Amino acid sequence: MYGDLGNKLVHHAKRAQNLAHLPPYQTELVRAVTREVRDLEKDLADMLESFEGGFDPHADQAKSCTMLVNHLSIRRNKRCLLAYHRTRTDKLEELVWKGYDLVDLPGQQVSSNSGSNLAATDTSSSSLSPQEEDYVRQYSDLLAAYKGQWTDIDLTGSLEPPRDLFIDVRVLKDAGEIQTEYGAITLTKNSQFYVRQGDVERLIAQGYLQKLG
Amino acid sequence: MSYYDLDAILTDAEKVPCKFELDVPDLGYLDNNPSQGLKAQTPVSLPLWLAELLALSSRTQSSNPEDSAPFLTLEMPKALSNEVVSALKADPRAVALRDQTHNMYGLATRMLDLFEEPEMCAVLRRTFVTRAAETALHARKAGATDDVVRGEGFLSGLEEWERSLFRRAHDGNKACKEWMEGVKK
Amino acid sequence: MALPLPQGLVPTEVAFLCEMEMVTVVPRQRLESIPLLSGDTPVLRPPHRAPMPLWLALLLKKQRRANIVPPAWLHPASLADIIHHETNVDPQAFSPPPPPPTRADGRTGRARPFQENIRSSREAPKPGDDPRLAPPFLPSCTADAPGGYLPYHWLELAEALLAHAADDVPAAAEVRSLLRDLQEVRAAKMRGSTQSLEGGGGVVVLRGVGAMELAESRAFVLGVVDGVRKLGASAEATRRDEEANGGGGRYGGGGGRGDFEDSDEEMEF
Amino acid sequence: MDIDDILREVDPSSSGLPSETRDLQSLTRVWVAERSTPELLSWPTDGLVERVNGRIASQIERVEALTGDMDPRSNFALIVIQTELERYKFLVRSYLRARLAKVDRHALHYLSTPDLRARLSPTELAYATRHQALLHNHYLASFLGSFGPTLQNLNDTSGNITMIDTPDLESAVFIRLLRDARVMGKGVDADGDVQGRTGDIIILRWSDAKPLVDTETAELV
Repeated sequence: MYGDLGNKLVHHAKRAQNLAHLPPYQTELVRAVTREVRDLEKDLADMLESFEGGFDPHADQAKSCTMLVNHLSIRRNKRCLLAYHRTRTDKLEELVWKGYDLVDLPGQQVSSNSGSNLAATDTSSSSLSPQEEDYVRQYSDLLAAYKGQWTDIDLTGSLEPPRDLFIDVRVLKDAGEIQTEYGAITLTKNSQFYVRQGDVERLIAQGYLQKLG
Repeated sequence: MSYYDLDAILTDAEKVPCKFELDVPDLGYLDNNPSQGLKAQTPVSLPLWLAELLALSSRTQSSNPEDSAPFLTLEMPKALSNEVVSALKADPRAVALRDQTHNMYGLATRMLDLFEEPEMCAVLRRTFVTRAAETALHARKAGATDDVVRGEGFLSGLEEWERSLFRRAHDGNKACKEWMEGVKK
Repeated sequence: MALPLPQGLVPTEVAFLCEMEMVTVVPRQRLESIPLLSGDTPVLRPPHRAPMPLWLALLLKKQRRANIVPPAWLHPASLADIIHHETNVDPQAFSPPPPPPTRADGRTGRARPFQENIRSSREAPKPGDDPRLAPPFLPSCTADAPGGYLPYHWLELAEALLAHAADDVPAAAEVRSLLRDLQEVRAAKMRGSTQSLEGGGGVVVLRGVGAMELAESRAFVLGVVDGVRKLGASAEATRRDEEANGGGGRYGGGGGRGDFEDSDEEMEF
Repeated sequence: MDIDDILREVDPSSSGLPSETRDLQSLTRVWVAERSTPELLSWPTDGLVERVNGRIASQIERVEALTGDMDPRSNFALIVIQTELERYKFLVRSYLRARLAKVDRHALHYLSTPDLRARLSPTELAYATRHQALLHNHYLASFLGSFGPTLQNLNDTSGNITMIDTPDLESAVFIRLLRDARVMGKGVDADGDVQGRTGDIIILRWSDAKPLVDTETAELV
């Protein structure tokens, strides 16, 4: 019946909520639910038209019941579609906060668990819809603008309370040269450094460096 | 209730037994019978998002709520039947709520909003609190593993609110243990 | 999501707060004052004691620049007393928290009466006043904090000292085992509090509970309270109606609800 | 009234604590509160966050002036300063992000009335407005645009559920009493009414806790 496809979308969203990565966008399902809404809208319009403006809901109760059912089905589908997309934008925003950009995103499934190379997964197709890719771009810009108001505190830095300012780290994969206030350090695989934690948090989060206990 | 909340949306999809109060020729599909039309008093099972407002909307023109007639009338879903409530009253821990429905308490709050059932309300609250305490014990036993809600027996019978409680208890224990171990570093 | 954390502080954040607690150090080296955001640190001259926030004291300790003087409540005899209280004197409640201090700031300097003593309890503070102090800004972990009472951050402070300054804690091994006993007896009380939530809360007082104990159970306990409230919403509304007009339920016929007419009207075409 | 109160009235800066210490206490309190309440609290109107941020900026300058290319192990004062700096940065960061998370979750609600908008800082307001526009555009581009015009809104409040999600003000919180006070709170079977003592930790609904917090009778924990 009406709403069943919308329900499927919500189950997809619910599953996605508990996953570390973002599963592929349900293009077909979204299209089908959208079509259902348009059909229902058209049915409603047709029904209203057939009364030629003289519809009295209390005189024709069966018709008004059918129209109410149509109307509720439309609302239901709209809610399911919005919740599905919202769940995904929430996850996308979370990734933007973590410092991923669009180039990284197709690979985020792999990197979230194994810490393997972000760029090595370019064979997998994007799990984002084109609209979602646009959204990521725009949200990244928005976040950058907000962040720019608070440059001194590094808004996207760690949400773990700071413990030791300077830490020992091991380099898990080559990350090139980074600038610290004590000068430049070249991070080559398997080397170890005593560095300011704030300088390398992003690299730890992205799996380039490992904090040593 | 939250518009974007997935659990609320899924609870809204819970089916409730109901009967239409009038013949509706165009709605036969709700009874899997599109060609026949829907006859008044045919028992059908509809999701809350549809049934609730049909039960609350008036089809007649009347300013007096007493004689306003709804499109359909609702009944208690099976998950909240007398048998289930009695079983919960006897031993809240012995019932696998999840087998009734994944959204047992969510459904219950919706139905309690529609039906005056003080007895059921009291039983469910006791059930919830008793099972919550039990859930917390299991969460402690599960320890600092990430293997959340995969136990058999009691844990497999947890419905969604209870699963959330289990996760909260488990995450609290785990975060505390991790902090304890981290202090030494 | 800008903040992937649950509502309410998590254990690591509670430990962070605890690091703001003042402790007493005995310097082993001279150290000039350091201009910090929270004010200048005191000049350190051995063997003169000085107050320090825990995070700084631990930094000094790790560099062997100072020793930390543990608070009296952390001594084995004090802990044993508290355990006795928790198990025998009042097996239901947590042992009482330390009495409110008589100084608001706990730093050396001008003596100033604690606001409690000069105001009636109902009077709201005037703008421009110092904030009313509470942990971690009360001197409940310094050398002169009283024995026999567990302060709000007792567990975090004890663990931090045992981990990084065990040689400053007298009878550290005994202290460690007493702390485990204490944790256990209090955890049972925390768990027991769940059953009391069935009536749907109102006001539940957990006098004497510690910060880490809260952090561990907060999300769960609040989840139970909120669940009971939602399940009891209809009962609560009925009770309020009855109290308001002395009888008569809120429901007319079957399936009535407050916004009946509204939703009806809005759903028409 | 004693001599300290009189002094304080003539000269507010003579109050017992140095303003740096007081700001740390205030910042800590607003952080814990923001992390603990279901709804967004007001942006401090006394310039607290801006003031702390300014001090952080000058402390960073101080660090830069002190730092050459010396080994961090050799300069203890620098380590202390930077350690503290990180603590402050964390506090402000976590505070701002706790706020932003709430703004994101209920953006339309906080943008809906002047009173609610007034809780946001100017930059938060700009962020929330733009974020909401981005989301709406995203929905329009993904599916909403092909619906009829009356269905394209995100703020429909008719029917049995409003599209404008609001924080649950009845959800429970933990507070600590900052002085002796009578505490009343709504309950299911009965309402609570307790004579509380300074330091008591209490569970109650946020709607009942808020007046106590607003008058500094209690704080969130």
